[in-house]
Amino acid sequence: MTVAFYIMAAIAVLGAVMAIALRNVVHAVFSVLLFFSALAGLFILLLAEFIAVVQVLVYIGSVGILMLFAIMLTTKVTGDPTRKLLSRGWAWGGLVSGALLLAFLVPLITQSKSESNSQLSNFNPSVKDLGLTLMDPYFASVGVIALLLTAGLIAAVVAASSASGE
Amino acid sequence: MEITLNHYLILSAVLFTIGLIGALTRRHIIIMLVCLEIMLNAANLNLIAFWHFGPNPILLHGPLFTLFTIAIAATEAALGLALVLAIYRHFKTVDLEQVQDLKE
Amino acid sequence: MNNFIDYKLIELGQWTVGLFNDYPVVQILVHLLLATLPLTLVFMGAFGFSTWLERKGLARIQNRLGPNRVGIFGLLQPLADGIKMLLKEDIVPDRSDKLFHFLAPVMLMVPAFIAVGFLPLGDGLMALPMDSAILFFFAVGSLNTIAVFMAGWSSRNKYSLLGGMRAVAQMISYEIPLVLSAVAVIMFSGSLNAQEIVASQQIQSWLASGNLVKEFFGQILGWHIFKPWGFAGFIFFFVAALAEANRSPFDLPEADSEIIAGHLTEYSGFKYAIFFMAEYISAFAIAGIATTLFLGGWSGPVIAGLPWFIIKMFSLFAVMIWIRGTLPRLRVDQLMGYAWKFLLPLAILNIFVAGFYYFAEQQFGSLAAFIGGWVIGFGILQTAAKGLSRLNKSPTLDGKRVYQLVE
Amino acid sequence: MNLFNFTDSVGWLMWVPICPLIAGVFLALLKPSGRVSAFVAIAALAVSLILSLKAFAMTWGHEAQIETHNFTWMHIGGVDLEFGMVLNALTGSMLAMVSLIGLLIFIYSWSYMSHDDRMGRFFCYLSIFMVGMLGLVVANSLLLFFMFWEIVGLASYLLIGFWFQKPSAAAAAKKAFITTRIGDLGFLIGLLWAFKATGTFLLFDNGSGILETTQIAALAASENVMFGMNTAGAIALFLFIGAIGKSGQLPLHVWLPDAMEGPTPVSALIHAATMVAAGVFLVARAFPLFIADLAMLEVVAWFGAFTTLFAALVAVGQYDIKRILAYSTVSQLGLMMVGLGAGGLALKEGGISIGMFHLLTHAFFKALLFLGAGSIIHGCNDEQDVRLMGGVFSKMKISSIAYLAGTIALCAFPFTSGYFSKDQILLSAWTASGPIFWISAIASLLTAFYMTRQCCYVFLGKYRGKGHVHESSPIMTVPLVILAVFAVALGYVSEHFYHILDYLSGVHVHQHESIVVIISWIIALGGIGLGLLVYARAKLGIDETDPVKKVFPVPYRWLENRLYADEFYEATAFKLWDVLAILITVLEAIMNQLVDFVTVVVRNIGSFFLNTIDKRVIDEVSFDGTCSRIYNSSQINKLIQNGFLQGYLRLLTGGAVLIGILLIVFTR
Repeated sequence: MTVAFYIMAAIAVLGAVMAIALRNVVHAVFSVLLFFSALAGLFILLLAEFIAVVQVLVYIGSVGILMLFAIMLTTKVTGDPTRKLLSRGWAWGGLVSGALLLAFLVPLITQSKSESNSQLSNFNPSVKDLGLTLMDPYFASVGVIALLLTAGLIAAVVAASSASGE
Repeated sequence: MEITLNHYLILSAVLFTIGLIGALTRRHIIIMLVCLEIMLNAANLNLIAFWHFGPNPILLHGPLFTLFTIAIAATEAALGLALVLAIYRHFKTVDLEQVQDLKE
Repeated sequence: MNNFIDYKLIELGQWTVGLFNDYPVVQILVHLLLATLPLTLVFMGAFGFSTWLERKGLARIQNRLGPNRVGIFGLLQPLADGIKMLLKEDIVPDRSDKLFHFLAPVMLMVPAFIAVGFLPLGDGLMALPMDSAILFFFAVGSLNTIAVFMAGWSSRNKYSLLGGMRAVAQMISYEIPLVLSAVAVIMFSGSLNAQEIVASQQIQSWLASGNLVKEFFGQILGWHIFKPWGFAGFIFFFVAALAEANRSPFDLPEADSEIIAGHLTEYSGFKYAIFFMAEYISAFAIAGIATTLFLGGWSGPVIAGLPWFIIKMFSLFAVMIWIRGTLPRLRVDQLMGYAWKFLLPLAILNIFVAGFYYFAEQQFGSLAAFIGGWVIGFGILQTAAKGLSRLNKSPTLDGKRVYQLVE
Repeated sequence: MNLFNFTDSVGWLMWVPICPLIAGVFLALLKPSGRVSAFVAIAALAVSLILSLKAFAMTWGHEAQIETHNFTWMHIGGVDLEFGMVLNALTGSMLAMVSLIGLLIFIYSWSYMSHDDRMGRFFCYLSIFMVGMLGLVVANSLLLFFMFWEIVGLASYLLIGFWFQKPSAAAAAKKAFITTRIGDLGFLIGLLWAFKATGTFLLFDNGSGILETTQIAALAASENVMFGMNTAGAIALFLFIGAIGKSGQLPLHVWLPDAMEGPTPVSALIHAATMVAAGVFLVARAFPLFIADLAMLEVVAWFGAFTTLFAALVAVGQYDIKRILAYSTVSQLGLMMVGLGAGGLALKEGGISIGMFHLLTHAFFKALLFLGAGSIIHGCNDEQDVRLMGGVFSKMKISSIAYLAGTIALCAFPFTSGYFSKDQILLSAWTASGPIFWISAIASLLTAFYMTRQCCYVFLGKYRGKGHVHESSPIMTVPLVILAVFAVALGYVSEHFYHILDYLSGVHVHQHESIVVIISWIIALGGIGLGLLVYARAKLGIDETDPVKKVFPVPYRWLENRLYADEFYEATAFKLWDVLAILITVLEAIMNQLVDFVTVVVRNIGSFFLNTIDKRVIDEVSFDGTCSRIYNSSQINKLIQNGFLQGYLRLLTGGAVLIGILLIVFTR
């Protein structure tokens, strides 16, 4: 478990770093796919099997492809590096991000309450349990999400269609 | 060494920050969306980790909220990329610096 | 029970693993090998056989003889082809993205083999016995898209890119009806576990009755394909599966006559062979999952589970060959319209029909539900299909056609 | 949910609304031709009618029995939202009445709407209306009741505005929707309050429903929650506000006469027989809540009494045949409320019988009158003004006789159905309160009078309109005849042979007071006689002055103008808006003045400094320095507000960092 965690974590960090560091946009999207799959691995380590599957289905199978499509429809298809990688004033961005990381890490490291004993050992969540929970107490939320997805779908179609008169 | 909640939290913080750096410094608009997805995923990892190590995993709060987040993130991605297409059609560029009509 | 072959195989596996009780690390390795190696070998053999079968079958459909030189009936032709492919020069275009060009075939093959691992080959025979195997199967299946895109994009060839994009669009579109028609089965069985889905297609009370005739039919009549929604779902699933596997008549991404084999244009030699193998194994996998979901999986009378599964899977594959020999290729707009405007609404409707069938079975008993379902449920689906095809009929073109150049 | 068990559960009651729902969805989605859609809608409603009759038969003889079938719709958080169906005498009788009249009117509209090219849509709307109406009758949950209530409101809106190309119809539809909405708000508050107080939406639930004794006792225990009423009374008050809106009681009655812009079958079905009765039905359904606080019953009775008198007065001054009937409907609805309120005061639970009996008989004869009016309007070439009719009797025998049958029933001519039900109301009002009795009696007298007036206008004399009068097709007259039989005979049959009063409320109702019977005879015969006296020989027509107007010109003009109810709203509610608008304008002007004033002051101070303080000091030392400082700071501001997306994001992150640091520091 320990080894698996470190491997997955390394892949995830690598994927994320490559995603923001690579000049070629298509390469960046592929490395973010790597990041997504590493995260799916982490979910499996955390015994959230179903979430891992959904992660693969939604992020790698759909969102990633969607991004590739967007690149194909906008920039040069080769995904060649743009003229400049970073926007102006990038140092400020890096600085505040670093500060935020510090703000995260300081309390995490100093006041560590390490709870390693998972309560999950005697309970293996099956997809059926998840589905039942989703349909019973969270029924209203599912409805709202369904509505949101429909609205998002329509909005995306409207935004992307060329009906704006140009 | 045993893997504890803290490991996951630190990992998630690092991943979130990487995404944030990307979102704050890169000039390509699609990369910015990619970075948003990275940040959302880091947050998901947090949710699942808290669920896994939390006191009452049988309630399945973590996976459920992650499911909702993923659904919303998928909507966001679809909508965001549609907007990218609209922006590209309008400005003929995907460079964030040149998309500054809000200034006027 | 007649599934003794399956049980013997499992026993053999357990015995082999048991030999290494003293070396836990080795034991794990052996376990993994036992789970994967036979599967890999068997399916690679099946790939070879099926290329022969396809060429032979197509030849017969087209009034030719087909391969008949190498070996008896040309049975060794796949071997000869394999050796030829191995020895060919591996050409990589100069401007191509080298890394991705190399990774693409691998990326295609890995998910194909993983997907095969989720197939319930026999009673208890499953390489990756996951609780939500069906879901994993579809998740892994969606990875194919990435590989095809990689291949198309990295070649730096406009035909490749076009083919790749076509493939991606097609696969994404057809994944939705594919999964939705499977949802009906999953809902009816109440499980994502492949073994349980197969078990739900056996009439358990008949199996336990001790009556030989009942036992015989109890293993057949429960198949979902005999139910109205199962039949409709099977058709939707199979059509979508053809598109997912890029098989004719949905082989636009590889259309030789239009875009010179699409994303495969710049591949040669062994990489090309790997592409082919991955595609055939994907086709097997999807035929296998169709078998599991609709054709009762390994359940069948007299002979054991494993042979039944293989027979059914190969029959479905033979149907694919038959379709390839008969039907012409679709146009791109027809392809997309068919997925979104025809298959998708029908698959959603089918879920409702399955739900009503389920409750009807509980209310009125299975026989009444069966008859009523075929009359009412199938009637509804039939009417909806008629109505949809009427709605989708493109307006007849009067007057001169206007051609428009692509921007 | 047990929909398919037709024997020992009442879950199948849900099929009564589901049948028209299927028809409605079918019509909405497939848009078949007008003929087919009429057939589908009628067939679906016929199935509902059969089921309703079954329900009616099941309750007959088991008055006191209440059967329910409840199920959980969904859990939200820890709350169960429960739905259910209830079957008791109230449900059974109402179902039978609604689906029977509905079916007759559907058949009638088949012919009436046959020339309209949107006939399919019309039947779709009608089906949706039937879904709501039948649904609210079977509903055993206030929430479900409310949902169907809203469906009914929506269908009413759609149907009133069916000929939306007429501006008046579109306006009437809007008016109806908005006015009833005011009442619906009251209903919503009432049902939420009931839910908060009892924790359930169910009306009957094996002793723990809102309307059952334990809950009622608990609700009635709290004293003086609002206006001196207990909780039950307060909830009842809000529910009654809903009923006021739907049933066109006095303050909110204005929409009902305007609703006559819809097609006539709609007026007959919705705005005479069924939907407007939904408010009365709500009061009857929730009667235990009303009984729990006697003050509430008095409120109901008084509202009803005022409405009935008001509307009866207005009806005397109208010329539009449908408008007269509409005001008559308002008046009769008021009378039902009187029946419920006074009946409750006099007889406790028996009050349901009094109000509901009149509801049932009224539904038949008012539907008959509207359909007859529709037939007459059809025959007179779509003319609605009674002054332009006349002499219709000889040309349209069947329609006229049916119409007259409805008229005598409405006038409470002895031994017609209206007589029996109205008699009961007067009897209970006599017991309950003197003033209410006399108001109702006068209203009844006026009813007989204006109906006679209308009949004289329409049937006597010579035809005064354009074109020829012709009889309508049999598809239209057959429902008329059936309804006429019901209108005349229903009261006598049900009262004398079947004791419908005992059936409706499940308690034995018996009241007798000779003097009241005599008074009601006098009222009916007197009203008709008075009407004949005034109108039978008078010259009538568009150019002639109404005989009553000749005598009382000024009050009659008030009546012609509907006692200025609309104008009253225009003068109060609308004026309020005007006043607010003026107020805002004034405030804005004051504000502008203030701003100007401040500007002037500042400018003066500035020039004072400019002129008197040493110019050079400011100019050369401070001013240039300040300028450059301002310029520099504006540069910084510009950096922030630059339209650069990531710039904003960075600031956002900076803020997050700040919050994080503060958290770290202060949680130490």
